[in-house]
Amino acid sequence: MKLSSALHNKDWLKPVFGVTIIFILCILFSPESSKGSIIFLKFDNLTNVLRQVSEIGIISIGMTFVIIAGGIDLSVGSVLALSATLTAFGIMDWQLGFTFTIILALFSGASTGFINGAVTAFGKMQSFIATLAMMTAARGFALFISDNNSRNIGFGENAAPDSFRIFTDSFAGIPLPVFIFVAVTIAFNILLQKTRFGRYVFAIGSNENASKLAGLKVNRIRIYTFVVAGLLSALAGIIHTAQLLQGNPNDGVGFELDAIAAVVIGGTSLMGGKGSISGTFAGVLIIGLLSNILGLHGIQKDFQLMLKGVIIIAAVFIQGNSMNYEWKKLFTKRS
Amino acid sequence: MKLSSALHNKDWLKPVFGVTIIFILCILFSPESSKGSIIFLKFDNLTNVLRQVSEIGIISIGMTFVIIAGGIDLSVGSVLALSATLTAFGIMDWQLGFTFTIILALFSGASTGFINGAVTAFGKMQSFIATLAMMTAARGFALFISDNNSRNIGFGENAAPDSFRIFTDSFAGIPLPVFIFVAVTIAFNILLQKTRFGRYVFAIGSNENASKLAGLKVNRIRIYTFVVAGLLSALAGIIHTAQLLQGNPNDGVGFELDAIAAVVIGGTSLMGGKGSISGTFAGVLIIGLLSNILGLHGIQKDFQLMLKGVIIIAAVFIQGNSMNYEWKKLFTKRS
Amino acid sequence: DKEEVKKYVIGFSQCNSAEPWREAMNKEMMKEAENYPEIELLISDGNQDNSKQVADIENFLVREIDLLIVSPNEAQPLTAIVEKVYNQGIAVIVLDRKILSEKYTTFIGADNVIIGEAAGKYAAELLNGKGKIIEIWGLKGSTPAQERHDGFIKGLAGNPGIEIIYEQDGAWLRRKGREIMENALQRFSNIDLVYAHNDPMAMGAYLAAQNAGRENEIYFLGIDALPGAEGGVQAVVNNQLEATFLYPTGGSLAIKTAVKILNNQETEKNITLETETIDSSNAEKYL
Amino acid sequence: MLSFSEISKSYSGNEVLHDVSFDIDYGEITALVGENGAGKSTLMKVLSGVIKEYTGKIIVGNEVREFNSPREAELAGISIIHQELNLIEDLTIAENIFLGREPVTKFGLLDFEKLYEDADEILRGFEFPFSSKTKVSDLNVGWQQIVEIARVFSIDSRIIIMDEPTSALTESEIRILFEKIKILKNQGKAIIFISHRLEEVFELADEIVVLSNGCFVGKFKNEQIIKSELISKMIGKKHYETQRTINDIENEILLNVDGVDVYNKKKIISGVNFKLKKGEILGLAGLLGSGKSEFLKFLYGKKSYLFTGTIELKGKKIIPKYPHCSIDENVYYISKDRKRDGILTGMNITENSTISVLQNYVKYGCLNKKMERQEVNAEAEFLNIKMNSLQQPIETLSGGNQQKVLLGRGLLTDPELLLLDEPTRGIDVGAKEEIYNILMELASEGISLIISSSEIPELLRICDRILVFSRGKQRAVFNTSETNGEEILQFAFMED
Ligand SMILES: Nc1ncnc2c1ncn2[C@@H]1O[C@H](COP(=O)(O)OP(=O)(O)OP(=O)(O)O)[C@@H](O)[C@H]1O
Ligand SMILES: Nc1ncnc2c1ncn2[C@@H]1O[C@H](COP(=O)(O)OP(=O)(O)OP(=O)(O)O)[C@@H](O)[C@H]1O
Ligand SMILES: [Mg+2]
Ligand SMILES: [Mg+2]
Repeated sequence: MKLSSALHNKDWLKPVFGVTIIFILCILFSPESSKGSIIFLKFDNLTNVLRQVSEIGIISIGMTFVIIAGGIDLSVGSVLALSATLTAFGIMDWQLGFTFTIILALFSGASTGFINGAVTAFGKMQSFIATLAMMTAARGFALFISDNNSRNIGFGENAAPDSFRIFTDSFAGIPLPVFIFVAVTIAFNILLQKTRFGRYVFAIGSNENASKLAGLKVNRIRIYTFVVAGLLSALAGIIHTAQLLQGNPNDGVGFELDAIAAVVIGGTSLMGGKGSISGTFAGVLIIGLLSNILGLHGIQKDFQLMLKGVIIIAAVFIQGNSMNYEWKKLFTKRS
Repeated sequence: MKLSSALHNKDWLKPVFGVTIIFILCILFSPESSKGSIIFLKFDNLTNVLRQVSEIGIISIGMTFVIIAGGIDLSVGSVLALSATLTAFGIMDWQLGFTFTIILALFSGASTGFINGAVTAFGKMQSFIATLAMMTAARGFALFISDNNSRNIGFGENAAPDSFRIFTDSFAGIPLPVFIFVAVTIAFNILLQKTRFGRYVFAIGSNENASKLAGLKVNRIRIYTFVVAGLLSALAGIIHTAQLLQGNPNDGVGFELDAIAAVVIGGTSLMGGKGSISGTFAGVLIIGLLSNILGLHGIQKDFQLMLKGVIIIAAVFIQGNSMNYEWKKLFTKRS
Repeated sequence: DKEEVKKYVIGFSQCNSAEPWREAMNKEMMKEAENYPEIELLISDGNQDNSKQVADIENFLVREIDLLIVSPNEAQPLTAIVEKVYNQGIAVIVLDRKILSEKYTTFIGADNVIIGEAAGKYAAELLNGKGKIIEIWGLKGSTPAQERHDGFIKGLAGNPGIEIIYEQDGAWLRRKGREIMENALQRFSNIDLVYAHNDPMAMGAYLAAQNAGRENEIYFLGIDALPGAEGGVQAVVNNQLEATFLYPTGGSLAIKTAVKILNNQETEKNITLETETIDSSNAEKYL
Repeated sequence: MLSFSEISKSYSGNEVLHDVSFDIDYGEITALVGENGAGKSTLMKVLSGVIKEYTGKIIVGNEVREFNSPREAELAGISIIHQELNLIEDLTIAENIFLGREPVTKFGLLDFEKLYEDADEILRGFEFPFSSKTKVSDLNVGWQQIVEIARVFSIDSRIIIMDEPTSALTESEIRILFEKIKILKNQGKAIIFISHRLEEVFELADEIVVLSNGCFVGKFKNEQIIKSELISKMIGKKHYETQRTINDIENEILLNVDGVDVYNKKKIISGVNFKLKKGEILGLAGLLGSGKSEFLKFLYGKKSYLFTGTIELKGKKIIPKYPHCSIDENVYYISKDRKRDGILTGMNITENSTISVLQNYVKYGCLNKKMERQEVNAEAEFLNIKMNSLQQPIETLSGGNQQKVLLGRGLLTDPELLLLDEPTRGIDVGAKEEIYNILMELASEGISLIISSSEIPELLRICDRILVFSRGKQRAVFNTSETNGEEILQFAFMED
């Protein structure tokens, strides 16, 4: 009974549990270095994993809000590309400087998010359609701005200010994007779990009708979820640019599926009303660890893909279902 | 009351209405040939549009079943690639002949569909995850079979039997794939609208719990929807191979989004329980006409994408919403 | 007025504008086309999808173009439609990748196998016949990736001391190049050379190595040698890539040839573009 | 004969059924009564194959049966109307009635003609005003309930379970239903009937089974037990009906509705005229579809309908547009359609209770969950909600307790005007009494209430005045003390 209710209330335990199992499996299946050490566990490798997932991770956090509220956002990849392009051009060509470039990029995310939300909420359109249109349009706009060119970032005279380097720097051996990802996770976890807004997000995803009758401004809340997703995609775009030292309007293709996958693997329901940031964090890590271990082995693409398919299913079972269905039963049997 | 019930029950009127408007707009905005004729209306252009949409159209029909039942199928593009690869290898390398090759390809679709359905239904997994895994795995399998190479189809000795040419032939100037698309649309419209299975698909998508309480075999019905989607994706794969004279394991990327978009533009709700084949047919045509008219104008990619975003929203308004929200109210008041 | 001046419509079916090399091809063409006020150039983007590209060409046919330039995504799938265009008496210039038929007017392109071979030979020389190589592939299953690989192997022939220890599909993307290299760096303490099927992936790999502080112990080879700040040539000048191998786009030549054809002048059936090895010795002049 | 033998069932360690054993005879109507959360629905779910995990035996005929799905139970001749509506909203009425049993033509296609004919035939018996081609989502709860009932009547079962079939119905439909039930009884079927309206129980049942706290209390012949005795068996204590002390209603007018007609493409409500004083309880009476619910929804701004006439709240003209605006004016509304308009599925009791008043718990930008829990706890105690913990998802509460949570949600907003649509729907006699007391207490604190109810006795008990609707028109307003049930019904049946 005690353990049962602990598991029931402390939902964050589940994802932690899932990731831990995957982590252990990664250790077991890790290749060994010539000196016999476990490559997977190298500090550098682990920070690599975190850094590699940081962009998709930040996007997934925003996506979690949209999905819990019962929507979906397909435009995140294009918004990332738009923000990345604006960042590169802002800092290199338009010489906006650090702060204004960042503001401009974030603003692009917020406004595309706002449009997504407004079309969905007021246009009474399925968010799939609204954001599909934005996915197309934002990419077009990025291509328009850049004249379909990627823009490299350089440092030095007439180039990016040195302050921009902060995005590529490491602290205590850990790259800044990792810190940003973790900070975003914590901050938005608080937003979702501890604030009115968070509660409202769950409510409108659970029962829009009832929420409206309970006095919630459903449209406004829905729009905010898309703004969150847009903002975070834009933030990921800034990091993307800094990481690759390039703003490319063609980047971020397919990110929407990766992000949705991370959210869903993390136990959030596409039907809305259920989900958690910690779950998404776990989902992101699971995908990252998976790519890493397959990559370390240098498995050929065909086998890699087949394995990945199987492992995704397995991971979801380990991380979510087993806890949801079997374990929970084990613990909640009366005794 | 008469008109009301006509509109209410004859849901096919809505999409016809929407497509007609889009069609008229295409005529209005069509470029003119040097001789002043309307290029869009040329017989060749219209059959082109139909042929171009036939593959995605057939896939979308299957996708409609899955979505109405409350699921989603991300694996359709990969299943198309797998079927295309099997078709090419079956007919060229393994010398299976026409019939067995087709059976093999369709079987691959049915079985991937079955696995999708079984994992979703019995594994109690969101179909997004189950089919995402299949999307990865089926592509891997296609690459594995083909050793990462596309396989060309030739005719003549030791190559494809002449009977296979039927897929590339035209009748009365209209290519066979168009006939197949239309036939599939009609047949599956009957399946959805006029059979018990069709009703059950709506029922489980609308309220799974109530369906279970009413004694429906929910799991089995759900699996069948995925089998339908898999089978039709495989059929599209066969046509794809015949059209391009090549089975390519890398083809069909992104088809899932196109298909889902067509279904949703056709008025089917991603929440399940609502939708129609005729709507999907309309959605497919709308997307096809849209690409065609933009393509005919040869607009630059960036503008094309931006325009497309705007037009998608507009199309959905014209085709679905106006009818759904305002018109319906006008007509369905009992009196 | 304008309508009068634009006598000819040229349709260019590009297979994928999202790649820098191909976008450079588009730009080159547009720039060249500006020199000829009598032509109107339409460019379509096939999105790396054979069916889409076939549709694009069908649209051109409906538009009644006077000449088709096509850079096929894959040979076989585009063959039938190109033949159809040709059979209607419309001249066809095939760019970069051949089709499986002789029914075209002119082919312009470089040879990926030869470029790969040049890279292989260059690598063998750099490594003095002994070393460990990481190969980052273009999209597996695509023809150029396969050819750049085959050529590279050919170029390495006779150097049993050279070993490709790790290869992964980078799908032509800078981001993937970086990720693959990061994994490789963890896995192998000894890497002598990275061969990437295009410059962006090579640059991605370089960034990864730089991040790990190992960029100086590894040679990076790319392919394409695009000019401009974003291109591989600049990266060679910056000492980031050891060398890159010119894969000319043929864009301006295609337009020039098209104009010739439209003016009923004779052209060669096959024009092979020469590749060029670009390293620190000659990079400056290609900028 | 059907026997329950030592049936036990528990959720999360909480036993909700405890060794329940009793028999039911064919050709008899057995009523099952008990407090909210007594386990009535749970027991019926066990019988109908919805719940598979339980201990004990179900014996049908002389055979021990175990049903793994509703379908198996149905094949064994057991069918059930669940307490909560379980219709497929996106299908038509006929499709719902025959779901799983659709007629097909010889080509294997659906025989729509027969489907709709058969359905219309069944519905005619219920004096149902819509065609069976109507989509269920276009019906209000009452009509949906009749569709559920019609569905079960179309199945030829030997054992028929009805879990609160009447809670959403008004007098005339209930009459029809009872006639039909009696016919079934005469056909030798066993009928299990659950209701909180004891008058109905006494009118209909041959046998009455009482459950209390998951335990079998006893089985009584109708003639052998009187109401007060039954109530004390149910709630384990003596039951008093407090009478409303028509109190000192203040003279201040809170709401003035003057000549209001409401349009939704056409006129749906007309001629509404009344003044509501502070601390007054106004009842709305009327038949199914008479417009009383619609009027409450309109007043609250659930949908922004066009209207003519004026509405003044606290002397200020208002145009009801959005619920959140109404809440700002201290008006709150609780729908009778719990599932569609009330509960937030997947969210727990606390979250469901406070959703409208979260601003009260904000501290440093975050929610103070401790404070939130404390207040909800107090509220839950006040309303006597039966639950395991505040963390319980609301959908796992018994129907009556869900209703109480929703009432609590409204009370937490400190309303001045409460609009309640069937506030005691599905609530047991004891709790009903509690709720009446609560409502009357609220009124005495100066809160005004408008209560729409299909139970006229209920209105007569607690209201100061009763307004009668029929066919969307206000027909009369009575002072409760000067009218009676017959008179109200007379106006409720009024035609144009
Ligand atoms: N899924 C569930 N999880 C946990 N507890 C449950 C669940 N379903 C029901 N319960 C509990 O079982 C008890 C009995 O509920 P049941 O629905 O049988 O009551 P009831 O007698 O039908 O009440 P009512 O008259 O209010 O409908 C209640 O305390 C309820 O909270
Ligand atoms: N969603 C809707 N669409 C169209 N008409 C509706 C809708 N809901 C209700 N109506 C109509 O509005 C009128 C009033 O219905 P209302 O629900 O107010 O009746 P009621 O008197 O409250 O009956 P009940 O006891 O069933 O609640 C009826 O004619 C009803 O059919
Ligand atoms: Mg109950
Ligand atoms: Mg009502």
